[in-house]
Amino acid sequence: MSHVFLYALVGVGLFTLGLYALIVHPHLLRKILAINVMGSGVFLMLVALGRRTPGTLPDPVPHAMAITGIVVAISATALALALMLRVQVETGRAELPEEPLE
Amino acid sequence: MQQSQPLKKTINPKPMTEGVKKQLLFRLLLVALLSLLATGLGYAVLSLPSSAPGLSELVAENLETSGVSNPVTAVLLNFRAYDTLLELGVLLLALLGVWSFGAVPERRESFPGPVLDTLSRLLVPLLILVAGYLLWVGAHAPGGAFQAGSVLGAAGVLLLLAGWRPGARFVGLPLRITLVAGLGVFVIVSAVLILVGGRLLEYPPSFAATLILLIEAAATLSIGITLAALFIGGRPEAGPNN
Amino acid sequence: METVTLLQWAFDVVLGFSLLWIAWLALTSLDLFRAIVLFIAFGLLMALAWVRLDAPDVALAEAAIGAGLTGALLLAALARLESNNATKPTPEKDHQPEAHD
Amino acid sequence: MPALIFDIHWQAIVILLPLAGAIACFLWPQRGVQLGLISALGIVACVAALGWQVLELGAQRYAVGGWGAPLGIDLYADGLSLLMLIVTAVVGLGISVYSSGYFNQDRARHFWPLWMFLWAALNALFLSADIFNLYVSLELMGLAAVALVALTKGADALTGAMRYLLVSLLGSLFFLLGVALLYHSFGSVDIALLAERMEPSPAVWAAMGLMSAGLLLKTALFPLHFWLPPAHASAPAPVSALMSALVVKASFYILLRLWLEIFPLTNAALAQFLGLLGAAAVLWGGLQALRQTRLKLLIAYSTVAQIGYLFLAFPLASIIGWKGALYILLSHAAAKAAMFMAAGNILHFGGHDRIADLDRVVQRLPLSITAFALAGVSIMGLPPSGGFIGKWLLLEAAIRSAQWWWGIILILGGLLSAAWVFKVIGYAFTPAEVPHEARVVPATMEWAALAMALVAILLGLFTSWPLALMDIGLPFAGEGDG
Repeated sequence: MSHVFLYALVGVGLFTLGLYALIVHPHLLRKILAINVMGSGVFLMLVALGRRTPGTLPDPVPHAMAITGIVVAISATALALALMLRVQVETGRAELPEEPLE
Repeated sequence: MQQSQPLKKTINPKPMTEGVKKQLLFRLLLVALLSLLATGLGYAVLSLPSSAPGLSELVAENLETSGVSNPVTAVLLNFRAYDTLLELGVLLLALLGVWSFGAVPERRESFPGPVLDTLSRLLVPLLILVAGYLLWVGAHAPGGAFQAGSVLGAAGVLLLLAGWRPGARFVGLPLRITLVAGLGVFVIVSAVLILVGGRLLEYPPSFAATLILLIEAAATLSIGITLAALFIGGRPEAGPNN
Repeated sequence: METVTLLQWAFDVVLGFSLLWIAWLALTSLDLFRAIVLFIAFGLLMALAWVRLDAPDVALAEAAIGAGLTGALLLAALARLESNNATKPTPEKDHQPEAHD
Repeated sequence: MPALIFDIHWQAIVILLPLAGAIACFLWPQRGVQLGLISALGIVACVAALGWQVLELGAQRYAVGGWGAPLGIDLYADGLSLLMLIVTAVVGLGISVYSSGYFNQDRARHFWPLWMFLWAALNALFLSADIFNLYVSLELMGLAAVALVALTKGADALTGAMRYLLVSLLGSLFFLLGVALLYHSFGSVDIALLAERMEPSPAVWAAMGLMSAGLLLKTALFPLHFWLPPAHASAPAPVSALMSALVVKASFYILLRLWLEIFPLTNAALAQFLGLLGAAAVLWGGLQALRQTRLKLLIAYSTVAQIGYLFLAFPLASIIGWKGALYILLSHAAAKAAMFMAAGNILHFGGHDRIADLDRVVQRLPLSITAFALAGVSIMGLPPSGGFIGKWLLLEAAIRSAQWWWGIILILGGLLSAAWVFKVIGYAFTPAEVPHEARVVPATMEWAALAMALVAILLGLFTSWPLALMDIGLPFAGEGDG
């Protein structure tokens, strides 16, 4: 049953990769991609750890949560892309003016 | 936080200027911090017990009274239906946001080739069938409103790619009604249930299956149309109101 | 209890690494179009992972929403970004894919 | 009659009503203002009814769908959530009235449904007893807030909104990852159940760290505040008011539930650290506010400072300290709404908000300047005002716990606020060199600002009622000394 932890760790990896790209890349489209990768990492962890059930059936609650999360993610992505295009029309660049260092 | 220092903005192509060095240092620091984060998270994950039932048993026990036999659908539309209600709100909200940015960006010049045209003629009816099937099958097998809705949305995207645009008559109130149908039916069902003396989203067991199907059907339609509308990327223009 | 065979293990390991690898490629690719295509591929691989974790409902949602529609939205947005760039003469910097440092 | 009222499911109605309002405003945009105002009045009435219910019957738990936690989602209304609902209702009503005069037809059609969605999200958030549900509410709130900020056209507003969106999504993802870890540790996402089953472990620490980081980012605690001033300052005035008065408080509210109920913060070093960040926010925000040349940016930086005060309660760790922080939260909500509204009036009137160019607005917009000054009294913490009571309670907590140095921060913060308030008022009396075009400001906008400022002052005169509310099922019951 330990492939569960393998996928959970991959989830952690995706989360961190996404976070790195989010901070480092100035282009907004890349930032949006990065947020999506981070989200996938979170969902992967959520669902993978739900497979630690003793029987043959997984825990359905994290599955429902992941589906909710996926729908939220596409909503946020759609809004972010539209906003990015507005920013580009207004400023000529699809980037934020100065990078806030975190 | 470094708002007061504008030198970050100057990205010089020259190699190894002061800015580049600074950036390199920043990245190294970032990588170190993130590796620390990943290690910590990994450790936390691995420290969890290797076997845990979660809520699977509780879901299984209550599945019979939920009105559906697919546990995921039961969670989404009964046990945690309130999450789903708010989530339909999130989807609609995204569209409201996109529409508030302005009207549809000007039409793209590229005309659909014959391939896309034929493809959409073949695929769209098929996708609608698949959506209907997924909606229906969701009660007892993998599928459900979100999957069905997104397949419907894909059909819409294909139609849009092939150059189809909604007629002016459809763009006003009728379009808005289909967009809010999912959330609206959810809210109405909730209100009616409260009025007849139940709790928020407490379906009487004998009606559960019907109510879930009703909500899912409306949600599928709304999700599909909303996703296609998000693809257009702006408010369709046909007279300001109605 | 399900017995995890060596083959399954190999599959999981390969899939796990490909997920990380493709995500990395998508996030560092110099060309935005390539990045998006890689991201769509990433979504499809995620769907595989969901299947492997016995989450067919999530797999369906991921394939349709995560890979399919998100991909379509991204491509449409990229097309508009580029047509905006083409119609309005803006600083050249924008046109090329930004140098990855 | 009361019995009948107590039987009604006000908790559910308080969430459904704004959602229904949002749908109605979306379907009939040309009637947006009327529908919005009717919904606002309805929500206020329902919140009042819920308040009565809770006062009579005590804290209420409500199992959505009849399942009950851990299978289903519970709503929970105690004194703290009620307080947040009430402040949202009061400020929300003021903002609705103000907005009815503020937006033109074209922007009103977008504003009203978004605002109703935001209100629904806030009510849902304050009532939720389930951390996954809190995540969904947070996203609902975040997307609505971003779209509202972007209602102003122009580069500043759009980049501000874009950065805010990214920050908001990032914060939510951190929060969600924490939720996942907690769920997989204890098999539930219900706050009460989690608190019951809580046992420290690496996963729990990771979860609390992630969730706190996400929420601190959303609350804009120094040094994570970089996104706040541009977003809050460039939004339309009623939206700025909403953001500063209510939206940043929502994530702080979740933080309270986390650290007081789920995983009581007993680690003194951590509490001191949060207090230090709060103190830094008070000083930094105050100094930055003083440096600004534009009125709305100034007010936005003052929000950064005011958020800092809320975190001073962590190291004090006593009921009286928490009450002080909450009191500051309440009065800041009203006062800051009043300030942004007044700034909106000035902007509407003169077409700009450059402080040095205020050009005797005091004679032309006496109500707005009065509102600004009264709100300033509360922000500075002078009696009689809500801000004074809040600081007084915090000071008392500091002295009782023998940590007098936090008191110095309170005084310094007050002095900094006084400096910028007097600076603005001073310019309001000075004539500018070049006279400006001037537009008429609708009376509703002036009176709404004044009403909000009066609320902030009245909070200083009628203290027993809000303080008593905080005692209902309060999460601080077991905390520290009395």
